[in-house]
Amino acid sequence: MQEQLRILAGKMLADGRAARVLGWKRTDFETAPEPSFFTAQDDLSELVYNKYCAANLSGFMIGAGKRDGVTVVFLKPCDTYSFNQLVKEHQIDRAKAYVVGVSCGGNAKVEEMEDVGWLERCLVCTKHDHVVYDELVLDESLSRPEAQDRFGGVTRLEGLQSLERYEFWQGELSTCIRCNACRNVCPACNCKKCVFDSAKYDTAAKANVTTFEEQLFHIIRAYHVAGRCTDCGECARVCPQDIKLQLLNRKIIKDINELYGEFQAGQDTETLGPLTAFNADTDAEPSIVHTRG
Amino acid sequence: MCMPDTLIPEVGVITSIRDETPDVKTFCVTSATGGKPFGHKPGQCAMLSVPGVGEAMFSITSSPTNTLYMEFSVKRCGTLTDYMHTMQEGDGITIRGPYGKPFPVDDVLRGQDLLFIAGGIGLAPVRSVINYVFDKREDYGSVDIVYGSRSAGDLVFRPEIEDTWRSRPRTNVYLTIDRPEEGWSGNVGFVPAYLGSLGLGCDKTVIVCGPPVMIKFVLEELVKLGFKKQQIYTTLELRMKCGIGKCGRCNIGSKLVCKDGPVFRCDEVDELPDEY
Amino acid sequence: MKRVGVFVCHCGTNIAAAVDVGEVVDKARLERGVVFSAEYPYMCSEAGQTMIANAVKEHNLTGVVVSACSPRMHEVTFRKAAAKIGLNPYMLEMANIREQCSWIHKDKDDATKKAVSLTSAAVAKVHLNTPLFAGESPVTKRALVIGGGIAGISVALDVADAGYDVDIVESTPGIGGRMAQLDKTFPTLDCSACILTPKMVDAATHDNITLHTYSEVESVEGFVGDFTVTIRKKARSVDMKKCTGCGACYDKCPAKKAPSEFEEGLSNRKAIYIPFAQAVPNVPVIDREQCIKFKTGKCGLCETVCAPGAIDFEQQDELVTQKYGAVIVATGFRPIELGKFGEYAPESKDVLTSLEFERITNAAGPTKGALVRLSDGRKPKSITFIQCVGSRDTTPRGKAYCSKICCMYTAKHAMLVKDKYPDIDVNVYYIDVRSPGKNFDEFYRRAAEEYGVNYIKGQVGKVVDMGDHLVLQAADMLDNRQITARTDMIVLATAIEPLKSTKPIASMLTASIDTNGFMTEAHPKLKPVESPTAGVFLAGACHGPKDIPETVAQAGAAAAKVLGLLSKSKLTTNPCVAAADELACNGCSACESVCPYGAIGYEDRQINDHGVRGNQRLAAVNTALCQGCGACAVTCPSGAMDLLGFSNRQILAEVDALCR
Amino acid sequence: MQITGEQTFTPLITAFCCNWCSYAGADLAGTSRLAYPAEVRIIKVPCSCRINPLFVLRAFQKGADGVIICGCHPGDCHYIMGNYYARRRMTLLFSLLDFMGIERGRTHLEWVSAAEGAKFAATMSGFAENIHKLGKNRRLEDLRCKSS
Amino acid sequence: MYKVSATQLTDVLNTLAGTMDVFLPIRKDGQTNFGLYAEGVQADFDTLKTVKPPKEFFLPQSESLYKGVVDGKDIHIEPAAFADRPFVVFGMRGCDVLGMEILDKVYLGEPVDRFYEARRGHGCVVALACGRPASTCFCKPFGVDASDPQADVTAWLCGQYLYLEPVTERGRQLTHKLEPFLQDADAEDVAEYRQEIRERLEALPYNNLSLDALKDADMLEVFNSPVWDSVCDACIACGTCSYVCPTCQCYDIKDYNTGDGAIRYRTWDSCMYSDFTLMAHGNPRKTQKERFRQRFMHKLVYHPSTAGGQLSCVGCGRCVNKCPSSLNIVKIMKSLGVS
Repeated sequence: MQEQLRILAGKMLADGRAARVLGWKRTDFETAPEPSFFTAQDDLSELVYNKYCAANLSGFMIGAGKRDGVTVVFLKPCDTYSFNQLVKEHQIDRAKAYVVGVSCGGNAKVEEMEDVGWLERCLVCTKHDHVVYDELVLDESLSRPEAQDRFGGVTRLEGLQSLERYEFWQGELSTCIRCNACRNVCPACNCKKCVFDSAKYDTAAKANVTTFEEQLFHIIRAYHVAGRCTDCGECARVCPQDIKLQLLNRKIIKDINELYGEFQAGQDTETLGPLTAFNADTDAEPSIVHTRG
Repeated sequence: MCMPDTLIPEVGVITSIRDETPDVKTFCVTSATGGKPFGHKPGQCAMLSVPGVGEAMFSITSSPTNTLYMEFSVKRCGTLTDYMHTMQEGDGITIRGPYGKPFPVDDVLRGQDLLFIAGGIGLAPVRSVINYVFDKREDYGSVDIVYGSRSAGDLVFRPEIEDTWRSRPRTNVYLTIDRPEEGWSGNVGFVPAYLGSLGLGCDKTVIVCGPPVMIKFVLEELVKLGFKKQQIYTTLELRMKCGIGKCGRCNIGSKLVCKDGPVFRCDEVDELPDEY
Repeated sequence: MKRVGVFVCHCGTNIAAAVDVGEVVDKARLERGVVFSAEYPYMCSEAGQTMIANAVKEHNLTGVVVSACSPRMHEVTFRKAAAKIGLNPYMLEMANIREQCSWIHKDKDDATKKAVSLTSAAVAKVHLNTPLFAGESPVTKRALVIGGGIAGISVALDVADAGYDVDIVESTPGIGGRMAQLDKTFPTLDCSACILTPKMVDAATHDNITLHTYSEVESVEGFVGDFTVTIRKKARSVDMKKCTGCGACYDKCPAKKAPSEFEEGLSNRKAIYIPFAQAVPNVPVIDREQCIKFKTGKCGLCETVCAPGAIDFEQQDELVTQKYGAVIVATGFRPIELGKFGEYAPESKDVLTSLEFERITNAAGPTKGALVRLSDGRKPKSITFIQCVGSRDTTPRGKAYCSKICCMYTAKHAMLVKDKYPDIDVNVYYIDVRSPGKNFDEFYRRAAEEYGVNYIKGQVGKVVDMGDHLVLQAADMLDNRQITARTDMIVLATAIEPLKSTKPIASMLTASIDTNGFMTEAHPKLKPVESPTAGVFLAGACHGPKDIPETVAQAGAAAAKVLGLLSKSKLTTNPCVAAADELACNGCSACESVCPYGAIGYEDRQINDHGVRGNQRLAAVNTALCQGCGACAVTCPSGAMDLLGFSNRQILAEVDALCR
Repeated sequence: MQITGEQTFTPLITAFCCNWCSYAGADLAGTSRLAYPAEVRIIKVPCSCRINPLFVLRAFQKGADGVIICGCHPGDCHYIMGNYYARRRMTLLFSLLDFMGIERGRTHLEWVSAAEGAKFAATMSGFAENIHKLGKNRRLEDLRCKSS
Repeated sequence: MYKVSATQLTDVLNTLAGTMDVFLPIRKDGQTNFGLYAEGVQADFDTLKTVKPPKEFFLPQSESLYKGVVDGKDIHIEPAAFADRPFVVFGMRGCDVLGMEILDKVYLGEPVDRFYEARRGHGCVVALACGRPASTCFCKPFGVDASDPQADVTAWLCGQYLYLEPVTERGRQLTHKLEPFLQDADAEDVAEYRQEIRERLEALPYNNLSLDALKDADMLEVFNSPVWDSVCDACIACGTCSYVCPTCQCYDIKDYNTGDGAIRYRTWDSCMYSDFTLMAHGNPRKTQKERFRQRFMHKLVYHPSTAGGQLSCVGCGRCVNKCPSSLNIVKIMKSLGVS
């Protein structure tokens, strides 16, 4: 597949259909390829595609769309949802992207450059097909890890007592160093000026000065991407402290699915998100939070 | 007593406030018990702050020879300065300093003919030097002051310029504004062009301060007139937090504006990355 | 930082009795930026306002806080006062220390503490207030009246007489409404038709009034002064221009089995019909459900007999779109369904609702005015009236409110029966008799005392139809005994409720309805004929149970308000609108998708973000359309979209101050 | 503050009320002299859809023990649909807070119309009582605000 | 040199904890960070690198400077207290120790940062040799000997013993407290272990980077290099590299409004952030290229030019390990000619 991608990229650059190719570049470590723009055919020997190419390249297309010419971008199935969502939010100029859907057999979790198994997101992956592409490069031989219940973690936590949940999150969030990696890698966090960088609201503490700050940052971040988060799992992947951020996003997704009907952000570029829509007759009252299980 | 290295300021008090222009006010600050909070040299700065509002670096406008109080000329442009413009005489304000390297008034500049060039609020740091020089008039040569602003109303320290500076010995003051306006009989035009038309000799030491664009064109003009970069001093401004060279944000290349500046000789600046 | 003045009102003793006003004044002076604080017995008085004006001048105040009553009461008063002295009115905030403090908190310490806190929040907010400027919007000099009953007709005539165009939309084929169904009116017993019909004709012939009968409001857009309303004129199947009202069509129509709505289903009408003889307009309508031509394709008799050729089976619904400056809702009422009141045997032919009884006694009604039992045509020897059927009933099937008109129309009915048939035994079961209107109590006493109507305080528990008579069981609450009585006819004073169509109409108008489905007024005391939505007014029973004089009075009041509005050349718009910060907006369209008014659009603009220039898709608010709800501001994650007057920072500042 | 041996806990409650219904309902409660605890502090917003989750969290941060949101009944929104948005937003927010282990019942939403002064007072009293039972807000407090 | 039986390690820690705060690596949910030791806490000396560098004990991520209250016209300032409680950071690696040396140059250079100085004066560092250096490690080029890290005390966890070699007076005072547990030992006892470490280091990919290319680098030449145009393509402008870096020194000063005053505090900051140099009227570093360049220019050129050639990097490899986009300082050094 890697070879096919190189050939495809080479052709696109050679015949001028594309100004650049956004893919993953070889580095000193096989387990750590780097997202990179290729503009010269000669450099394409550095283009790699393997199970370590975990980075979701959709977010980089925001910037790429502002440059001249078409950018070829390689997207795994789950990445295409982010791409769609960004098109829907007018952040990506679809006309300036040539989307090459690539097969994915799951990405590896890497620690200290060692392959330590599968990324959590790949163990619960439900996004097997590309929802947007101009061309597909598929490898049917790739097999995915056996699927687990995507909401299992959320359900388990829901089953705990309130205080236990509180302590669980205190444990998780107290390690947060507010490096903003989760936010900056998130395709949905595409605000030009994040509310946590804005001097206007007393929210730009920069550090978790108190436990409240930790909670505030993660609650508001999860909330701001509610209904827009495709569950691409990048936040959890890049967190240097391995905080289980996916649980927050998935809790909201689970609530949305249960209360307002199944919804997958990025499935298409038209459907209104669950927080920008409502159903006057069937929507639950907030008290359901206190009365259900 | 203020401890600059702990970042903990001293509480001072604003003893008087003077309107300079529609968006510039000059604040006189003393320590809470009266008198200057600390000594300084011309060109040095201090951090002014109101708790809960913010803290920012301002050049000290008054001359060190003023032993009663310190003056800061503050232009409205952000949260703290907006706030300061609503403050009253008698209000508390915190102050720490002095920070930065001053103009070399006691060595290099001594005995020299001096040419001061300023634009807009850029006269604030220069005023400290000018008054220092006037107070030690015999130590220095001739003084030429070229000062320009957008309009007559935007010229700061106007009464002082007219009533005091113009009458000083061996001193020439040249004022200019960008656009003609009623009641203005002086020169109209940008500072660099005006400078070129004055026929000043290039044997002077120059202190130039103002908006970056103005500085850029003034430098070009000065070089055209035969000045060497080594003769020219200017001040640079970047975002600062600590004022003591630790917080790491006011660097230009390896130089820290808060510690190694704000006064730079222009040939030194040329050796620094163009990132200010 | 602003120079803030705080003015604390005693409101006589309304505030001062529960709040230590002096303490509030003293504490306010410690707040950031407060350079003046004072108290006064009545801040809203001329002298109080002058005090504010003087202080603003003397202390060079740039922000004012008035701690007094609810801003819903006097915010406008104080803001006007501020404007008069050259302060932008939006630099004034109120702290509600009366309704939300002194009136409800008994402990003076607690109330004082809360008043201090509320005042500090207002100070915190006012620091972040910015001058706001109202825009202007045009006023379309035309009013829309929804409902063609006596309320709608009265409003329309008043507005039209003042020289403005008025359209009446009536969902039934003719105007007149409930009043047309009535025989006599209380307490004067004059003939309902005699006083209504001339009004109906006036409305129909008025140069400034356009009737849209058999029509419904399809959609409403816009806002006060500039509503755009689409009206669906349902296909009448009769050309209104050609029809001469000769009546040949309905005379000949062979489909006779449709229950007459006007007669409350007590008699039938044809498939082509006019609702009643004096109908305005006197143009029939074909009930397509009942018409043989529409059902089978055969017949067409009416078409054959119609000399002017007015019958038009092909006619389609027509949509008319028109702009209006004001809308009056006058949709009226209906009796509630009695399905859940089985104990009264409502299915019995001899158990009538009052409205049905009204038709029975009417000379033009189904019995031609003969008072007979509908089951067997016999004249009743005894009639029993049961009050409060569904009214003042707090169970889920009933209505908690008093339907207000029943006591009087029952007295009227009883009196009329007694007057015409003194031999008929008339009993009224009541809980209370409520007769507080002009000449009302006299009227009721005449019924009881002069006419010998037997008033029994008690509730009827059960009615059984025995075939040739009815039996009822009741409790006499005065004598404290059970009654089992035989009667020939029962008339139920059925509770009234707003029409089902009131709710969708209210939604379209963004006006609100109360828990009972009645339209809500903007203020129960001071704005009883305005809805909370600017430009929407209320008349008649859609707003609550009302009798005719009250309805006409409200209609007149509504008309006066409408005229006040239409006489303006321009309206000032709400300046508390949304605004986007171009440096933070990334053009994601989230705000656009939640805006109820379509007030947000997008444009590509070049921006300069601290020296970085670039083109950016940016949200742009149409301030004429924006109503200031703030939905957009919350949906915007970066806070780029904000609401002037209720900005994120202002509300956060209030939160901070209140939680101190 | 005087600290006595037996200090009773008085909860601080922030109530966000929409201008058209709930704030008017609160006024009506006042006009009708229907008492509710003085610790309820009302902030007027144009519509329940104006309430940003940040406001709710900020209230807790600065010392509130409970936050209640009131708006027009569904279908009655002055802005046609604002309360429908609010309903979804607050449902998800409350649920997320619950998921984070913040005690259920510290947050509440109630639809109160302009005519429901009695309901307003009863709602506030009931909510205050619940918060009283829950005790001081510890899980969403910011220690910096407790320094004195 | 002394040795303590590994079985007595808990007693050693408890003894220390009796007189001072003990910070040591603690593993939680798969990640290890330095944390406060208390009885029952399991130390994790196996994990090589903590996520957060131990610099936080001398330069906390966030630190109150003072509380300021505006009271009418008056302002009251209550300065925060300087650290006055002794503590030990137990188990710092050689690279992190060098990181402290670099921070010392900044924070103890004139004018001295008093908060830092107070912490430094009360803190003792026990450095632990790296038994299993990782493939991302490259401390040797910076002069670190991971087998013999120099701090107040050097420690080796080797076989059944913890070996302790006090280096400074403060280190000797610390070991003195542990006397009851100490047995004498000889440098020879750890020689083999050190040799093993050195051999492991030799096998690492970055162990023999040559930094010659950066020596006497011309500031303007490097600054204006075309390399910067594209190396930052993948940078997402987060602060991970800065926050996990043992030498990153930058901080921001902010106010927090408590309701009855403002707490002025300082927090770690990152030059990768767009608001780092933002001023009301503009930003000298307008795009990520300039911000990215600043970070590496500072580490590789600016700092060395004021610190006698010492680079502001210690080769800990945390950024190599943690960068979400697989960028790191080695990549930058290589693109600037390091081989």
